Amino acid sequence: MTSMTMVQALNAGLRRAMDNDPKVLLMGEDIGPLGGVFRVTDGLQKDFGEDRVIDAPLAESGIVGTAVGLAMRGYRPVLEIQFDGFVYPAFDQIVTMVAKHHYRSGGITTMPIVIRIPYGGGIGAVEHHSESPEAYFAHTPGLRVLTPADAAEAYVTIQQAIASDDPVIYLEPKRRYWDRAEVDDVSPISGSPWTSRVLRTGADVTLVAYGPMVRTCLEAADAASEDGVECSVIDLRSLSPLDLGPVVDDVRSTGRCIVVHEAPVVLGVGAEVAATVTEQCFFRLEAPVARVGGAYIPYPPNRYEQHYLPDVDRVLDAIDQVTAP
Amino acid sequence: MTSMTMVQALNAGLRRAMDNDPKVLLMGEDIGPLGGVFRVTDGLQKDFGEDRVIDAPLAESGIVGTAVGLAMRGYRPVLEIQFDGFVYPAFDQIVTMVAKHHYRSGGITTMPIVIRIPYGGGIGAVEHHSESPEAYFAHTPGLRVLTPADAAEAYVTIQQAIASDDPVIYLEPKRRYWDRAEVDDVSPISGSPWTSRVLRTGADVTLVAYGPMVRTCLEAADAASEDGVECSVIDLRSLSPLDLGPVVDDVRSTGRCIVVHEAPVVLGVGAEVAATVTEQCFFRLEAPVARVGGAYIPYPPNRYEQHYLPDVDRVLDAIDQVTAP
Amino acid sequence: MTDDVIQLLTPDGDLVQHPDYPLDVDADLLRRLYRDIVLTRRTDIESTALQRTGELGLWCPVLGQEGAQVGAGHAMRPSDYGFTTYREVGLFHVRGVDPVDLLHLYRGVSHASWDPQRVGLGLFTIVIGSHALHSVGYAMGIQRDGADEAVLSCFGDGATSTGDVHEAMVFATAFHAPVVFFVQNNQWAISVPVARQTRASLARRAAGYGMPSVRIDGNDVLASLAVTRALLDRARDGSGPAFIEAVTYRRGPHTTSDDPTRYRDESELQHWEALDPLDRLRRHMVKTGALDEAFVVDVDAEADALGVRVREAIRGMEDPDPLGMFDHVYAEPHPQVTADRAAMSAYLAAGEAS
Amino acid sequence: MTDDVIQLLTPDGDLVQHPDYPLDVDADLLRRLYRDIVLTRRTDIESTALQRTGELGLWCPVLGQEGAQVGAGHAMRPSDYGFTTYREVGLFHVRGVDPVDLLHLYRGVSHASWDPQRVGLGLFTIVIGSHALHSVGYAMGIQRDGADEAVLSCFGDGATSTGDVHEAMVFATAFHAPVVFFVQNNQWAISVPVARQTRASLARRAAGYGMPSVRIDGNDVLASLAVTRALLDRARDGSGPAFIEAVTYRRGPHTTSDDPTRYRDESELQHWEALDPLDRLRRHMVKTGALDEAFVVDVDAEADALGVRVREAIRGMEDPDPLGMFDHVYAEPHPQVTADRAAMSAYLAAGEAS
Ligand SMILES: Cc1ncc(C[n+]2csc(CCOP(=O)(O)OP(=O)(O)O)c2C)c(N)n1
Ligand SMILES: Cc1ncc(C[n+]2csc(CCOP(=O)(O)OP(=O)(O)O)c2C)c(N)n1
Ligand SMILES: [Mg+2]
Ligand SMILES: [Mg+2]
Repeated sequence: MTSMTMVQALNAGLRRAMDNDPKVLLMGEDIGPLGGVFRVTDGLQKDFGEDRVIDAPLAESGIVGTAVGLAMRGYRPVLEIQFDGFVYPAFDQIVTMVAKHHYRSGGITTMPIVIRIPYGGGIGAVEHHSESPEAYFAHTPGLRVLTPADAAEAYVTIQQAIASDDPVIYLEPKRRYWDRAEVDDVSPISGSPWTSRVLRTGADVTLVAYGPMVRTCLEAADAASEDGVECSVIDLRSLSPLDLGPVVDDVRSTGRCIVVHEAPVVLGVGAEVAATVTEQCFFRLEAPVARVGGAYIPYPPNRYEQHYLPDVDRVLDAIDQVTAP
Repeated sequence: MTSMTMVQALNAGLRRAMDNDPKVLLMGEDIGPLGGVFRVTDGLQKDFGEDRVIDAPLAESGIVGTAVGLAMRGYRPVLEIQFDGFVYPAFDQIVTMVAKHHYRSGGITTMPIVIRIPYGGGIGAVEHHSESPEAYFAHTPGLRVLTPADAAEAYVTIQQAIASDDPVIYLEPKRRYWDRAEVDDVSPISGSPWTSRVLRTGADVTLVAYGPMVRTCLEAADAASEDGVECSVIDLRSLSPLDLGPVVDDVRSTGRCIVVHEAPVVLGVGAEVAATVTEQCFFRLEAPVARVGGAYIPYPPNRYEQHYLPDVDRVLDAIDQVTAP
Repeated sequence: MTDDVIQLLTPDGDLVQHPDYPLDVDADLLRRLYRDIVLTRRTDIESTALQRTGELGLWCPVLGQEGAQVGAGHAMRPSDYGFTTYREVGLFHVRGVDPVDLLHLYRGVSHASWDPQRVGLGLFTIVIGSHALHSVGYAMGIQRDGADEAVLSCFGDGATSTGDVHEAMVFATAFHAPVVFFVQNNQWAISVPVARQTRASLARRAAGYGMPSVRIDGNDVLASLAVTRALLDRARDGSGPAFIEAVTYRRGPHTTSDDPTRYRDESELQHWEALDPLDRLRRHMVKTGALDEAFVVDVDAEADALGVRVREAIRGMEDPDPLGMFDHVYAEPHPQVTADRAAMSAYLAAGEAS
Repeated sequence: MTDDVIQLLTPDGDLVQHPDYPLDVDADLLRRLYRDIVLTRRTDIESTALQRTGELGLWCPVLGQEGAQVGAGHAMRPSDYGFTTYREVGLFHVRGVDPVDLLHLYRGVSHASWDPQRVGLGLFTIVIGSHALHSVGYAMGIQRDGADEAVLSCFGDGATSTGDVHEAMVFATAFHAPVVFFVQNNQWAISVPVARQTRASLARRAAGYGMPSVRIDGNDVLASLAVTRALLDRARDGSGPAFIEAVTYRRGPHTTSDDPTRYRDESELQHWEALDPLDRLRRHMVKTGALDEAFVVDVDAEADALGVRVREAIRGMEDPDPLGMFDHVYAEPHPQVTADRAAMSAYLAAGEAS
């Protein structure tokens, strides 16, 4: 066990993946000598060389498009998009090529590409540096979508994403980059990342979150507990596939469910969770599934973000509502 | 009243908008002498000239990005994306510029841009020519999303979209392009396009659809009626804003709701409809809101599409399920 | 640079060697080129006919561009790799793609047209320009493998306007990747003339990236062969990417759905028909005695047989099992796909039952 | 073309007129340029200081590039329009942007920095390259209005790799739009050297689109003024787009969050410091007697006053009303925004109540 920040855990996970498989290479803007703007690739170019840690020209479509060609040649590219708001120039390559090429080829050509994207708000950044684009990707068949909630998760799931023969959009909750956790960096990697994790069980309400909001929900559960309301907290972890089995099981006992994310509520992942949980728990629900998330506005200037972003109080408010008699 | 196909209605609507406002101009690939691959702009370049009906270079980001500049200069660009699958190279300009610029500018600069996209399947086309990308746009604050269900709707709403000071993604159900309807092309344009339309009321089940699936649902309602099940049919028409008031009112009386679209069910517009309708009709629902739509796969080769696409039988099957005792 | 095109074979069929691109030309080579052009043309004609009779949903005619394509195909080594658009029928043929496989896509039974590993050609994507980046990435892989291979990346004049083609040139030059860009400037992007895509010759784009470029007569199979081979050799030798503009003309409609009379003056056709790649090759072979009667009869018979085989294979083709559409969405099991497949299977079963 | 740069003012401060770009230089002009560079530099220094003390979230230093920017700003007519990145502080200043307005964005209270109509500058977008297309579209609007105006489109060396900048050049040349592309090649895109973006000089890109280009000494305010003015005049006259590469250097960090010591050898700095645009202008003014003591004192006093004003305005700045974030998402009412605003308003009220 080693205490690491999420940044350090990702760095260690990438290093281990590169040690284990010479076909793994990294490409992105400023990931070489600079080590990435968040230092996730710090030191990797020095150790693995410029052919495996590639500083790309300033062109996201180029980064993803050349990765498709590298994958066709048998490589396993791990790409860094510098910030969430800069993935859109690559959106065409992602949805029309990365997501569809294995299907198009009738299973002949795999696309083992990982696209790392620091996402979400809360760090006081300028425009385009705080967005949550996960719903676009989870609505796109052919892609897998993973998002770690803490450093220990990041260390393991980045390696599992790289090991997958399917393309993975790997969303890193940048506001949690500096949170520390105990990371097991010795044991062999095991388990499946495509399942949700029950982090806490409580009899009254089921809280569902992923990425940055997992910590928020755990804190809210603690606070609620002091007021005598016991919450389960489930980390979805994988947004495609969505593993709602554990959520459904839990809601069948609590009868109340709240899903929390930063992205706009309208057509956000919470809409799918609410629709599916309702389908499967219809006669057990005591209240409609509540959704806590972003308003239907672009990410606002950062002096507004404390109000825009869901926080413990907003989750507690939702708990009050679903538990109101 | 004139009998027109949807293609003719769109052509007439564009012509009228250009007659009424010299700032309206059209840009797209092959919209000049060819009149567009579907002939929607047939004859318009001949009558309005090359400065107002612009054949663009082969670059979608360029088409949308230059439209942003034209809008800043006071023009009202109406863009044609040749097929749904080719909008993605312009996705960055659409979500980061078109959708956000009015907000970014604090209300100083409007973006009265209409992006016309023939969408959906059912015409036996090759890959990338049959997709339904509406959820990506409806999940993006700053955009409005309209989709006409028939020729009469198309004639009116294309003009209302052009008149809007907000950007509008205008999705044209290509499989309905050749359907005829009586079009009132003399009366002044009135009413709001941002509302859903109740096309038929029935006591038993509420069918919710938009674009190409409206006709399918009307046909299903006729068939169900013969079996003694009476369905309401509501055309959402606008996907942003979503006007679910009429749906909620109707479901409060039917207690049963089915939402139908071609796009994948997972995180499709149906997820939002199901989540919101459930929130607002929780104690009135006799069964969970049912969703009929695309499987979680890329649009398949066209010899599969009759099975991939929702049709009358699939809707009737869903009606059986929600009405099962 | 000048905009003059390099030509080895004049329209009258005379061979004029070029100092920079010498080519050993013997009767055997000429016959192979002749045969490949004739068979490509037959595939084109049969496919259009099959579309007209409703057996195919669509077809993209290649008439007029076979010289550029067959020449480039012969310039590639078997170990080289190619990326193309839908229109490189001549290249498909030279690389050994069975026309029947190719037509699966236009029949609508598959998105794919061949096994990329076997023929050394990436599956074409219909999204214009995006495969140029795949070409460069593949070439970057060749570099990292230290392999003695190069990539040929084909696209059209319209594609040169896309951001992806630009980014492909940026990456290719930045990384000195072994890729040769091969643009067929057939004068049209559906109804849009090349003048709407650029004011300068497309060949001039290359210098801006620090990459050599050559403009060739795209209706001259020998020029295409000689220049493409030289630049592929150069790329394999580690001298970096290069760019070829093959000046030619799309004599047919853009696709079987297109109506060129709406946007172009058919008198252009006569000019280009006079420059037909097969006629000029035939003239040269006649002059040099490389075209004996028996050979011509053989090739025509082979073309007829090809036509019969393609017609029969396509006409008889059954629709696929509906559940096949759920295959290969992912390489590893995905619960949502599994669930949707099961639901469809049950639905179909219920339908048959009732 | 050659890669030589056009220079009117030598590093020693000697004026050497260029035959193609003659410039009337008098003391008044020199003083205005001097003043604008000094004030730009002060805005830069103050902003960095405000970021260090936590008053701003971020700042993008401009040190070293003020000559190119102030020269270009003076080349524009008030009726012309400009599109820039975050780094064109010198251009913002010349166009009359109040630094306090500019800093609203870095303070995090607004996404906007000024009223585009008033200053004739589009709001910059942080997404690299995308505004190049807005520039061309705006210029296409000027064409359609038949107005005697032109657009200056500024971006960096890194931006030239983006598909959008390419498509902007394609559209600009295809439509012969009155736009001048002004690239500041400051040698770096964050940590990536310009060599990773191109093997040829960026100025060579233009010829591939059929557009003239000029390479200038980007630390020479007079060369920037003379060349930019000539090409904007040409664009206004209907002679089409043009391209300028201003060769300069970003002497500061990419932003206040950046650490250049990780990727570049600070010895580069000395070379570029010796070419400083202000020093060179000062030397020339001293030699020509255009720089009297009183003027220098005036300008410094003005700079000091600017600094005080900016500090006070930013330090005192209140956070905005939370409900303000719902304003202007749409130009016309949108029920979802209205509902979300109402919910937030009720939530905040309840919070205050409890
Ligand atoms: C991104 C994209 N936009 C639009 C289209 C529609 N389209 C198909 S072919 C074509 C023209 C291509 O012209 P060119 O690149 O010259 O190739 P050619 O067809 O002439 O061989 C267009 C616009 C597309 N397939 N992809
Ligand atoms: C599309 C996009 N990708 C990445 C970034 C992150 N980023 C911000 S500035 C920058 C470098 C820009 O370099 P250049 O164009 O040379 O301008 P400079 O900063 O040197 O003035 C990068 C990569 C961005 N803002 N937009
Ligand atoms: Mg063409
Ligand atoms: Mg730079």
